[in-house]
Amino acid sequence: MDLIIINIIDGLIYGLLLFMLSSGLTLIFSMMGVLNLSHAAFYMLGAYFAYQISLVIGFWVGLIVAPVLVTILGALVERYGLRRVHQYGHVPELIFTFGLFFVIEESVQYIWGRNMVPYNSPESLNFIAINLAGGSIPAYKVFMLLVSVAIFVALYYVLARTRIGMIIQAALSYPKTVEALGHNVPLVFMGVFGVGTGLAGLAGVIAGPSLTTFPGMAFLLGSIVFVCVVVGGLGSLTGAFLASLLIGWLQTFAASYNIGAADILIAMGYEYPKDVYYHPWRDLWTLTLPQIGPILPYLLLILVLVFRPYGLFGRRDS
Amino acid sequence: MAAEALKLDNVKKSFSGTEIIRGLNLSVGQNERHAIIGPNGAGKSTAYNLITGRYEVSSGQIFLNGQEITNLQPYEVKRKGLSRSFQITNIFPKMSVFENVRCSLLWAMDYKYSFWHMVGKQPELNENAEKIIEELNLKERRDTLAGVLSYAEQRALEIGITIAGGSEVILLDEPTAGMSVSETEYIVGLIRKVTEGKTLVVVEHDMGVVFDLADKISVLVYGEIIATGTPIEVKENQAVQEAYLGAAMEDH
Amino acid sequence: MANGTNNTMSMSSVLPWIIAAIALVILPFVFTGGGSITIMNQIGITIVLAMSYNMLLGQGGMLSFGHAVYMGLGGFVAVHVMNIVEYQEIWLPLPFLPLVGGLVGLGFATIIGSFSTRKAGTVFAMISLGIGELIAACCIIITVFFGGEEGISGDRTMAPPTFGIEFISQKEVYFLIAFWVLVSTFLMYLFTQTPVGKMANAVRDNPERAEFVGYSMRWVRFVSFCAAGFFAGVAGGLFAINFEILTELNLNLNASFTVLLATYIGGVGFFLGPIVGAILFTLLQTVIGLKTDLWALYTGVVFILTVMFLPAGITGFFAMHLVPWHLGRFGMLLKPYAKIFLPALMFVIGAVGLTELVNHSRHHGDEVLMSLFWVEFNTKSAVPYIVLVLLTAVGFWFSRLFAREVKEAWGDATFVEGQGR
Amino acid sequence: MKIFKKLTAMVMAIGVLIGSSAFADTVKIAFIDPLSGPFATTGSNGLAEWKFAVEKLVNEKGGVLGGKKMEVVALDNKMDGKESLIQVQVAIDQGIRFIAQGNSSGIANAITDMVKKHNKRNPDKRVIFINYSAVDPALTNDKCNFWHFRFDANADIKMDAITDVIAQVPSIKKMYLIGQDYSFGKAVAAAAEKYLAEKTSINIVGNELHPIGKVKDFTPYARKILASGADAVITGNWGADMVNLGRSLSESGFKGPIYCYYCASNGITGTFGAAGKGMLHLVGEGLHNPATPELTAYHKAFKAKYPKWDLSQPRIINAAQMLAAAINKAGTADDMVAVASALEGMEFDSKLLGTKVLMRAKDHQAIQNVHVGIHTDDVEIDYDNSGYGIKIFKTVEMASMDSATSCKMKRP
Repeated sequence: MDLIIINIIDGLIYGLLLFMLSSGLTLIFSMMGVLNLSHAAFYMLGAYFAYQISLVIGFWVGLIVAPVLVTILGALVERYGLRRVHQYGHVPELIFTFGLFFVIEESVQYIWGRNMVPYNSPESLNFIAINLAGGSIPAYKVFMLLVSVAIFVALYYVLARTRIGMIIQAALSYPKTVEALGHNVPLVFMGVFGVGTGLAGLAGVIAGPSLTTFPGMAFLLGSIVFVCVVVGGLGSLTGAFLASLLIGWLQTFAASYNIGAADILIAMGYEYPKDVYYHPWRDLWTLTLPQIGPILPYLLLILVLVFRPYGLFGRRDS
Repeated sequence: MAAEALKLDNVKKSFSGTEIIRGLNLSVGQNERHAIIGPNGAGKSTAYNLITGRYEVSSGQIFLNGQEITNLQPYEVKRKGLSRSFQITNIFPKMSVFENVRCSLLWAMDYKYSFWHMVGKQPELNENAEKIIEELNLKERRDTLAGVLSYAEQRALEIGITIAGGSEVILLDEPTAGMSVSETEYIVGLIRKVTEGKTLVVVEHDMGVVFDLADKISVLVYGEIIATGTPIEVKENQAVQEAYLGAAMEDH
Repeated sequence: MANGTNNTMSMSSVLPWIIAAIALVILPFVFTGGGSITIMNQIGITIVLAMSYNMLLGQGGMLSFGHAVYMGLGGFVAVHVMNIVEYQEIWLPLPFLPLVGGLVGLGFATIIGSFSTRKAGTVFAMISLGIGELIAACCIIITVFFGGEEGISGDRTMAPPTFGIEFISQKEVYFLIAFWVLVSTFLMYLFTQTPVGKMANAVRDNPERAEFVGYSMRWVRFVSFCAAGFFAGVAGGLFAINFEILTELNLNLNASFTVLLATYIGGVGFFLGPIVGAILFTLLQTVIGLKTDLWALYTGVVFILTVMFLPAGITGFFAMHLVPWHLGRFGMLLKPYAKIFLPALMFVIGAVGLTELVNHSRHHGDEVLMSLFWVEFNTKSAVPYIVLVLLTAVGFWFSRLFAREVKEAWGDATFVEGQGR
Repeated sequence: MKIFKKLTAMVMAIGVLIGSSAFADTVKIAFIDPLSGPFATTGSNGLAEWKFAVEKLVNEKGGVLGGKKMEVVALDNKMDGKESLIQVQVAIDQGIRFIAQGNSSGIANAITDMVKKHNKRNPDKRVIFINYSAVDPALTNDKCNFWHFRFDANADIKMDAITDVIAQVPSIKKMYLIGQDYSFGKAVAAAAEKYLAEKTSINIVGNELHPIGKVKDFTPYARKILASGADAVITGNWGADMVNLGRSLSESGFKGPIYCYYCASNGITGTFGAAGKGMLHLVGEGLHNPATPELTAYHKAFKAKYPKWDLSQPRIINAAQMLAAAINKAGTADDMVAVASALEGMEFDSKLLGTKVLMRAKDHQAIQNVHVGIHTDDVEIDYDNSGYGIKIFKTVEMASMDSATSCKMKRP
């Protein structure tokens, strides 16, 4: 029972982290109609910027400055890259962001090297915050949880209560009308792309010390974030939120319980083969849930797209 | 006498609760030239989209030559012999004029999803395509990419794509929109030529064009047909004059 | 591609194929140098794969992130068949093996295409990504078939000899690959000339209108997808013959990304584009890769620049010049081109040199001497930095200056009275 | 057909580039490992170690065959099987007869398979495969062949050593096995099961595999391990999977030792820093601290030349010297049967590493001293320039000297 509670908390922390990435991605998609395939690369940049700043000044400054830097960088990318490609059409835009992913990944390796870097949580958070029977939750994870919740609340407030939020919401459903109403759409695009990537950067800053800062971190998380936004429904923030939590828990619970195919097969009345390593169905007999845990989201992705091409909460056609 | 070429029976369509088409009844006889007129927002394009399967109807039935085509996919409607043009030019911009026309001929000439015919080696197909291009007066532009044609040429190609499939029922959506007087004349002449012996339904704002082309006119206002008749009947219809014609006539 | 209406196979349409065939035969005798046959074999396989990918992206407008899956699956089955042949359970001469791979690719493409081609654009791209991840993961889990991360291997020489050839030497394999490259390229060319190939272009351009001329966009995509799967499988079969081993690395996302990069740099939408792309990319990987460990960075930058400035790829860049050529104004471009060439070269050399130099002093600081563009110098002195910064700056300044002239000249050279809007 | 002209020019250019280095009269070793991409540091580090060993221990001592120099030719395989095979072919085409590779057992499998076929098909151009790091036991068991020589202790031997040490730690009663889901991870798990059952009464409370390089967050695994009440963990994880596992375990409150194969150097030692102190127990040959005086001097010279890299793969020192000795003994660097026969069964006294090395004839597996060491800052020779390194805790002399092998060596 304790394990379940602890797993729920772990999954929540992971899910909210995913949401920080998927919310930015969703914002960008809703406004610009382009799925930013380089999103996770900005997440990685956030972690590396913060690492560099933490070496010179300290963790807390990095927490503030790094996302700002990523935001600026994102806005520049939109202004000088994406806007240019926009005229060629939808698929070239996708391909541009895909290429951007490569360039950022390679540049990070060029600047910071190919090894992992020792970006660690600050001393002041190096204690155990909560002790539940059988496991402890370090203060840093609680801090991650708080930051994610704060971002979620802030995002909700901005979208629901402010003027700019109204414009963004309107643009979600009626992009053309918003433009007709005289809003500077290119500027809004630049801003949204910047803020979206900045959110990813912030996620990188707080995830870096916990999930290790290394050049593969973007690739590792990248496709899962797409799963979140696509399963949730492209353009739907609610969908992205629920899908992020769902996938956070799915992965946590799948890794936590060693349910094996063998248990199921035996329950179905089959007999465990004597020499399983030479059995033709050995892969099935030795299959366990944690083994397939990380690929479950992709299975979910395909199923959702096949049966509900717009995702669970999506409405607009891509 | 065969069944009506096109018949709409109490067709309704709502978008998120708002009824745009409110019980549309229309019947177009064989070889008739039928114009649909009405103010902006009356639902003319929506009606086209319902007939050709672009939108699903909320209720009601649509028949083509007596066969029901309600809620069929656009390609199924096309295969049953109904073809349409678009108000906003809708061609294949990165293909040449010739390819545009030839692609529009493929299904009608029964090539279907063939990957064993070489289109270059089908004399009949290519001759037909050349013939249509000649009719469209686009011979010089034959190998130009459709996307870089002038507006009038694109409109002509739009009509070419529509009639190329050899459909018996042709729906044109504002074929002369945004054209100069001479261009309009050219297009009207073209329409007359290429729809010879076919059933034609045309949505049009230019009353000159309407009275020039149509045998029969239906007036669509707020998702309903308020009058149908010969041009003269419609012109004299009191309700029509009040609702629409008067204002429109002054414009032109 | 020319939209030939000529009804007979004329000399001009057969000639390129004959030249290509002759070139393929001569090549291995021209390049006898170390490793060149190995690299040519690799190029050949990449050409078939990239061309099959272009059937999706270039001709059908479908952006796939999982195309290597069909090559990989075709290759895996081909290796298994190779092993079955070795134990003489079936009789199959080696040259037919790519056909086996092709049929497997076709089979899987039929299954996956049946649901993935319903939508194009983002949805299709995401499904292909998901499938790519899933199959790559299965590769590790289902060891009986895929052999885990070690993959499975076979021995091509155990097949019954074909005309006395046992395919022992690289050269024999080269001719086998060359034959299949020619055949596949020819078939893929013919495919573009069929009704469904033409309609694939139409669906790419304007899927909605394609429906209104009687074609279901889904079916058109599906047929293209299956055909692309078949040729990807052929490439897989060739891979199995050449390398005699298939692993997870052949069908994971990275492998699919590589195809996308190669095809796009070469030029999507042009029949020759993927061929150019496959050759350039393989050379970039193997030759530049020998010279610098930053080859992936350069590839990425070249790719991004291609997407931004040459959306039709390198082939498109050359094809673009057909317009002034036909107008007889090509000469107008020569002078500005000649003018910009030197500064542009300076800029590229300077920028690449700086990148390399910084990389060297940061990551290989232990070796003081380095050589760059055949010049050796001391990295600890300031001279190379100054020279390279100057080169970059001067090159950049003049390139910008002359770029305007190039632009103007281009405008003049391609201007056509009364054309379009 | 502009393309073909272009191709002509390009391929000609490669020919020149590749060909230019092929004429000098040296004995060449093709070093085929990742030098670009995510795994480049491991490869580059190994390359530095090879270059230094060949220079210092062979060339400066008079070379081979009476004065010929040995040369390491670096070829980048980008950690890709296909690319590896291309590079092997390129090396062979250049006339190189010795192939050295180590990163990834999967690639080693592909290369040994290719070398076997190549040697059979081209008896005049045979090559020898020097495997300096890939530890999948199969390479010297079912998949062994005459041309393959392994200088590292394989996964079974290392596990034999680990379990020898564990058997002497009475506080360990429950053991958790976790590894990456691929052949090496499975080999570690199988060996652990076997040896723990043979030598101890330790209860294995968990034995699982997770997908390699796909797990973003190891917290759930750590929770599970803690919940199982395990006293210690054995893992074959490497790279980010190793760091994340160790980190999650320590964050979740795990206090026991983690026995690992690849938990040092390449940024791992630096990233763990103080957090790994006393937790990480590394198994390996040639661990330093305490080091022989010769090794301390060698290490100093190495660091002077390559300040960024570590002596993290000491078997390279043995491999370079033993290969030189075999060439000298055979009196040729062209007849690979003679060289391989000379290497087979060779006994070598490694002064630097303070161990004897026996290249076992029956399976071409090097037998040597294997150590278990602890991550600590109390070291002379550190890793990642972090002040932390591995200090030897226990040494198993000539580990698994008499172990069985399923290898049926076919000699030409």
